[in-house]
Amino acid sequence: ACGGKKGNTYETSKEQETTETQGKTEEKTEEPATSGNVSDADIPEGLEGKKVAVVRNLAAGDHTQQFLDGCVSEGTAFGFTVDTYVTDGDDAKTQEVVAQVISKGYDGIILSHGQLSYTYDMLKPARDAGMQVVTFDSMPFKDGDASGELLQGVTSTAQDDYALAELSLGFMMKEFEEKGGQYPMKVLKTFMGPGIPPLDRRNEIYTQLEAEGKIKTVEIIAPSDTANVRGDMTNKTSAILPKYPEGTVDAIWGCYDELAKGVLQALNDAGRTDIPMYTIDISNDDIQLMISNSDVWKSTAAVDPKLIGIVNMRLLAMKFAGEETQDFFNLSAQNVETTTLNADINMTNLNTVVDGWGDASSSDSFNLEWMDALRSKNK
Amino acid sequence: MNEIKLEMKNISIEFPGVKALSDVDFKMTGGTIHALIGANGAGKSTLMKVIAGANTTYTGEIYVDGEPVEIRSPKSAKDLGIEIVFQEVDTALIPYLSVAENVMFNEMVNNMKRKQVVNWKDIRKTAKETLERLNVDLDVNTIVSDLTLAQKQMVLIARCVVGKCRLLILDEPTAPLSNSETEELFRIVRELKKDGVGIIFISHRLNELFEICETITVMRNGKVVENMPITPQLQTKDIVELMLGRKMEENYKKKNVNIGDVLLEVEGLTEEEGRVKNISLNVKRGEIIGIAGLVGAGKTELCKTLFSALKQSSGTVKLNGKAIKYKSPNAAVKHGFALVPEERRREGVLITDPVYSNISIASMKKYTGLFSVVNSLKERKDACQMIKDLGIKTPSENQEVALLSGGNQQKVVLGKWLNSESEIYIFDEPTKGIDVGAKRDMYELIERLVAQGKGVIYASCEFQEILTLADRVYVMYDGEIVKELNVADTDEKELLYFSTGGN
Amino acid sequence: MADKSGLKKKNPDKLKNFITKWGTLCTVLIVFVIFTFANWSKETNSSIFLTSNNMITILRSISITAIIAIGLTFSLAVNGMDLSIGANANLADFVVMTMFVWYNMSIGTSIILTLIIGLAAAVINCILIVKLKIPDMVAALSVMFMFQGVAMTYSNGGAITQRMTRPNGEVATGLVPEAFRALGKEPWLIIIMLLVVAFAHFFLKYTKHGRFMYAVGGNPEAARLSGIPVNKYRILAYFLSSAFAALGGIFIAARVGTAQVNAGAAYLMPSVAAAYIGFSVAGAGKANAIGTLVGAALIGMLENGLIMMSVPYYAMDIVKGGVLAIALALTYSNSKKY
Amino acid sequence: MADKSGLKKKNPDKLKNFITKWGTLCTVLIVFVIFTFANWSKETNSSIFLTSNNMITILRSISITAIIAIGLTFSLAVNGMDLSIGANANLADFVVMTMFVWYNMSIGTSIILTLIIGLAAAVINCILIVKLKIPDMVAALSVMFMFQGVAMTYSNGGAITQRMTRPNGEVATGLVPEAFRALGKEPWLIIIMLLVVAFAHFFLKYTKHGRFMYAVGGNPEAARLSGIPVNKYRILAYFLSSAFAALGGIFIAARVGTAQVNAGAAYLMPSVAAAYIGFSVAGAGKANAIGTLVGAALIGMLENGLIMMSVPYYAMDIVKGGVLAIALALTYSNSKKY
Ligand SMILES: Nc1ncnc2c1ncn2[C@@H]1O[C@H](COP(=O)(O)OP(=O)(O)OP(=O)(O)O)[C@@H](O)[C@H]1O
Ligand SMILES: Nc1ncnc2c1ncn2[C@@H]1O[C@H](COP(=O)(O)OP(=O)(O)OP(=O)(O)O)[C@@H](O)[C@H]1O
Ligand SMILES: [Mg+2]
Ligand SMILES: [Mg+2]
Repeated sequence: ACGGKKGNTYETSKEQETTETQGKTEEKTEEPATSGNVSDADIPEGLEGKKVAVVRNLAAGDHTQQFLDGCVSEGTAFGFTVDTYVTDGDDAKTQEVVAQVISKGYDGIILSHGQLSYTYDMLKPARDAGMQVVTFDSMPFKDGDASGELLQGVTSTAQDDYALAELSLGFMMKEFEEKGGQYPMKVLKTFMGPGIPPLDRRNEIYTQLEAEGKIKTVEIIAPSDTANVRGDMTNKTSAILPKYPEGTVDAIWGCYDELAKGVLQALNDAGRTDIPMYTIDISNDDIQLMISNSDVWKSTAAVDPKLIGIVNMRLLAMKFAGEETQDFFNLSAQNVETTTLNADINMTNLNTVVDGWGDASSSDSFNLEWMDALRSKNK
Repeated sequence: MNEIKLEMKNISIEFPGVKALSDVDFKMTGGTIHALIGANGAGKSTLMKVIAGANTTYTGEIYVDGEPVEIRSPKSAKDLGIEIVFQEVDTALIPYLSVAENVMFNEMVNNMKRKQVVNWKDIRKTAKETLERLNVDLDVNTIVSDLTLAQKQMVLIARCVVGKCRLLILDEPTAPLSNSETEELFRIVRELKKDGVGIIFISHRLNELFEICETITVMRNGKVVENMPITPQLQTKDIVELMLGRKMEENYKKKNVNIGDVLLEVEGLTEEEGRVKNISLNVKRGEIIGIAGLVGAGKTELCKTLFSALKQSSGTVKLNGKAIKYKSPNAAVKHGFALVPEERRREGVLITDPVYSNISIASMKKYTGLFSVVNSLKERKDACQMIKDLGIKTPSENQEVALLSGGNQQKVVLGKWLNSESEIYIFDEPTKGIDVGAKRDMYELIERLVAQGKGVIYASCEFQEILTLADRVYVMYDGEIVKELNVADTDEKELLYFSTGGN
Repeated sequence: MADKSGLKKKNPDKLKNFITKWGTLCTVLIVFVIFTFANWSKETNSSIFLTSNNMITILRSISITAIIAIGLTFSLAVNGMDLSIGANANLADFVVMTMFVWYNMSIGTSIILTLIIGLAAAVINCILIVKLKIPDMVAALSVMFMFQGVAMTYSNGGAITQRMTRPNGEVATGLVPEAFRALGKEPWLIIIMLLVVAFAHFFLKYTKHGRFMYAVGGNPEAARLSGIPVNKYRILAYFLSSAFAALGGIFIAARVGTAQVNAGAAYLMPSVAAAYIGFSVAGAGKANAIGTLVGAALIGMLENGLIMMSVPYYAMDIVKGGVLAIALALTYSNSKKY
Repeated sequence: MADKSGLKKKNPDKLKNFITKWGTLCTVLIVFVIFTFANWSKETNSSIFLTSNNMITILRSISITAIIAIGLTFSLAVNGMDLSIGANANLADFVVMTMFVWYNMSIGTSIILTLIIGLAAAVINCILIVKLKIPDMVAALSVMFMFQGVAMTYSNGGAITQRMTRPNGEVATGLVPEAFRALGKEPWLIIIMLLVVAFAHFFLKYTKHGRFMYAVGGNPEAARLSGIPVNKYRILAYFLSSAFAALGGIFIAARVGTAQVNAGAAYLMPSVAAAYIGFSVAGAGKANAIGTLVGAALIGMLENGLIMMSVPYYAMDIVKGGVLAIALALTYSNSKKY
């Protein structure tokens, strides 16, 4: 990913491990891929009738819904029973629901967006009870100390947020340079936090570029109404735009798509097309908007959110099967440029225009041979 | 319009714990004024609610003009030309709407037919005309919640005479009115009668009945005990006997009480907005002070200012010779003041609470111990005693006050303060709506208070009452005390003279 | 009568009364002037706040809140409180989007069908409140839960967007018509909001139905005894409330072009604030349409102007709350009600 | 008295009365039994719902809501409505976390300081409601905005976590003490909730202060003229409301271990629901502590049981809303109030 972060122990340690482990997997998964056709007999023992609980702690949104879809579709394809629980960002509720899921006796748990402060304590009873656990964007470090002990046997997945930020900001600067722009770029920044780890990671890249003098932030727009991020962003941007007549802003950076869409609405309302926008994360809605606003929304860097769900479920299946899994896994990111899109594109066929997009069949995403067999068996 | 012929047979109503009406027969015709009397809780209002369609659970038959009818909704009563002024004004007014709209309310509800849009100009005009007809001077744009009780009552009466009705029921309309307004009301009533409207008139002021009524029905304990024409031979004491079921001494004789030192001395008291000005008075221990005046003279305001329920802006108040300052009713109560307010429903009772807690609420100190815990046993015992003393008609001390009859609610308010250990009792029209028997009981209780050396301030627009009970009287006019008189040396005429501004 | 003079007392503090009556509107004006000058641009020597464009921006930003708040105004007029409006708007948002995206329906049909479905909330509200006599607040709360659930279940928990993959794996083919999206922009959105306010104002102030609603709200017992079909008017109020909430939801869809999970819920609190601030406008003392509009405008203007002044987003709520408090204090602190 | 006989009449519809009084509790019981059997596990031949572990989970899950709702109960008792509790809890959550994380304070100091700051909400509420006479609803709404803003400003718009980078670039060194985190777990959390309920019940039911609060809520004018210091009791109610909201916020922090933006706001609606459902318990007809607990328990149990039954999350709200409606209908539909 990227270097030169300022001594944040949590991030550095995590990142080191990630790169390490990622290498390991690639080696490992290569093997079965070469061994030809697999019959039912190769399906590992103990995968039948597994019950999986997916607990998502994030206020509703397109992105996390696709994650959930991925979990459910892959899980049912494997013949698992998948129950989904949503706790809407209420961290106390997350803990209760997980406690309940544990006492209900699931075989596996997939958790998304638990806070560092309680994830270890919350998941420990699950591990103690022999349940398998995979997490997305939640780290089970003991005492919430990112340099501390990790809950054994849990795989933590994440989007590669540094890569996401680098891709989107990189493309932003590339287009700026091509237009013959002079640094520093004047950027309208959207942000939310600090305190939301993935966004904080993205922000690190941004602040680094700021420090390098490449970027000058003219204004930060952030939502204060967490229940209505999009509408709130629209109103706020609408109020700010009059201050920046054409030519005073070089770009808008959307640190995630929900924020950017609010901004886009405001640009549309004001009839402004002079500021290009570069964002992170993607959804069907985004694709539609990118196409219809191709003069504004230039690109978005993303990981296929459904793939995240699929990968989480696959990792869980591997744990059921007793196969070795890594502690960390970062899903790799791509930059989707608006120019490559057309009206018929949606999340399902995005791979036809973006190379390597959401490739659920690749070995990078842990698609082991026996999984194919398992899926066809459960059809 | 043809005159109404109303006949009710075997009307019965039962509430949990109370048989409010049992087999009541009632009859009247248009063009007459019919009195309906009875002790508190006798069932008068309940019977009237049946005619007005406000009570839908009655059993029995009703005939109008000889035809059997079912009056199961206010609408069907209105369709028959029956209008009612309810006893509790607050149950019939919409507080945040204007006088004009409240006056024209029934008209709007029942006579707009297919018209959808309200013509505000007409509404205001008609309301104004109606009020003028009643000789009430009121800005029709005033919000009703800003009115005094008397004004509210007049608004309700105006509401009933806006349209044409065949039977008008007036449930204690004169309780909050003073003589001059009562006169005005009677004038209207007589006019209506001339037009062939039938009027049922309920009042606890028996002399009023003699003044305008032709026939009378007496109720007792949910039954009709007598139905007769009012003849010159009929005497008040006969009616009282029928009402109460027992004889009552005709003239109340005030007992002699030793009058002691000056208890309360007020000098130049003025209310913040000048509603009462420059009030000077004194009350001695064992003395009953009357405050006389017409409606609007400022009696209520004086009482409230003394109680600090209205802000005092200047003047001094001395209690037992010591000047005191108190800025809220709470502080006043601590100094030993008690106020029985005029508007019982709005100011007096906690309407949805049981009788016992209403009686104890002002004297909580008596019932609390460690950690302010309430001694509920003692509280109920005292309440039961008070219920007995005042003859409050209620199935139990746990009954919700809202379910008591008007007069019994008033007794609860009295009970609340009699139960407290105050020094100075301020009564603002305390006998309003309570029957002659209960009035007598109350007089006795008040005398018991003064016998204990307390001071009593008694505001009333019924001069007779003041003359019966008080030792001294202050006459008010336009927010000021214009005259101090000794009751022994004065009479009703003199009181009236001073209270209309005479000098 | 002797006391005639007393009735026509001149008021010594006219100013006080004026403030009580017009305090809220004064605050709106003052805030307006402050923003105009605080956002003065030296370059153009004009205010960037006071431009026709920015005024339109403000109007647009308050439109949906105002429409939904008008619905609430009706339920407040009968002294009710319809907390289900947010969930109702949300459901309408979802329904109207699926009409286009899943079922390829025309604009007219979609809107009408959505409004009808929105009225289902009213039916449930009415059954609970009027028939089963559950207090408004809680009844609407349970309806709120139900409708949140219905919207989520209907959409399978996700958002509704063009070309979305439906639960059965198909890609939805329907598109949101441009004409429908236009409804979510000026001038339509603003015109419709103004029409809605005008309708509500006329209805509440000048028709007998409006007056009866106030009567029901002010004293239901008195209204009943005067022959007003109290329950009928409460039902009407909840129907209007639901209808406007659904209309608001439709405009959320038109404005955003997709249906996001819980998008409608966000409008509940601002609507409540707008309608309640409205109580104080012109000394009405009760829910009223113009007041609600002023309330929505005050909030909208504050948000717009504060952002323009670069007040940090996290500090904005403080100022917003503070100005609201001042506006309300002006109105109420002089009123006689204890 | 002549009508004494009436006192001892047998009631023809005892059942109806019974249901009116105990409808809510009956629903709680029925729901309990249903969940017990619906979640029967054949393997162990016992219910996975009815285990001591799960009972603790339910109690724990309702604890914070119940504590905050008890605060609301006090404001409802004086016929007020403190909508600022969510924002207040939120602020307390932030403050107590920063005490640990930024300032390394001890548990005792932190909690006491936080409670004191929480009472600031009460002071503002009281000034607005009691002094400036702004109606409760809107006053609390503006306080809500203010406190949201204050919390956000205080934290610079972000969350408070251990080892966070502070705005000045330093990494916060303070840790959240284990003992504090323990407060957010059983048995402490549950014990404290029960203590809070017991205190509120005792206070409202058995002390004169509680009696006075209800009197103020029932008829403030009559209460005032009975010598009750009405404003003092309204102030007291808002102070208690704020204190319990702040306490709730402290427990959010103890439970979660970080302070997330707007974490407290999520507790507003459930608390309102719990307190309002509580009105109906045992036919009280007014806000009461036991009722509030029952309300919170009903909601908590529903959420728990439905999860146990694997009802999809998006359909859960429907069932929740439906059951609430039924519980309330049982209580109210037979009541005589029109
Ligand atoms: N809704 C009710 N529920 C229970 N009891 C009631 C109800 N309404 C009236 N009562 C009782 O019925 C009896 C008759 O009441 P009513 O109001 O008719 O008396 P009244 O003759 O008008 O007395 P007053 O002179 O005091 O107005 C009283 O004992 C009263 O407590
Ligand atoms: N809320 C108010 N606002 C303005 N003036 C008022 C208000 N209440 C009363 N007044 C005025 O104060 C004066 C006295 O009022 P009120 O009728 O209560 O006197 P009262 O002597 O107590 O009469 P009552 O016989 O009704 O007890 C009247 O002139 C009245 O108009
Ligand atoms: Mg009566
Ligand atoms: Mg008076």
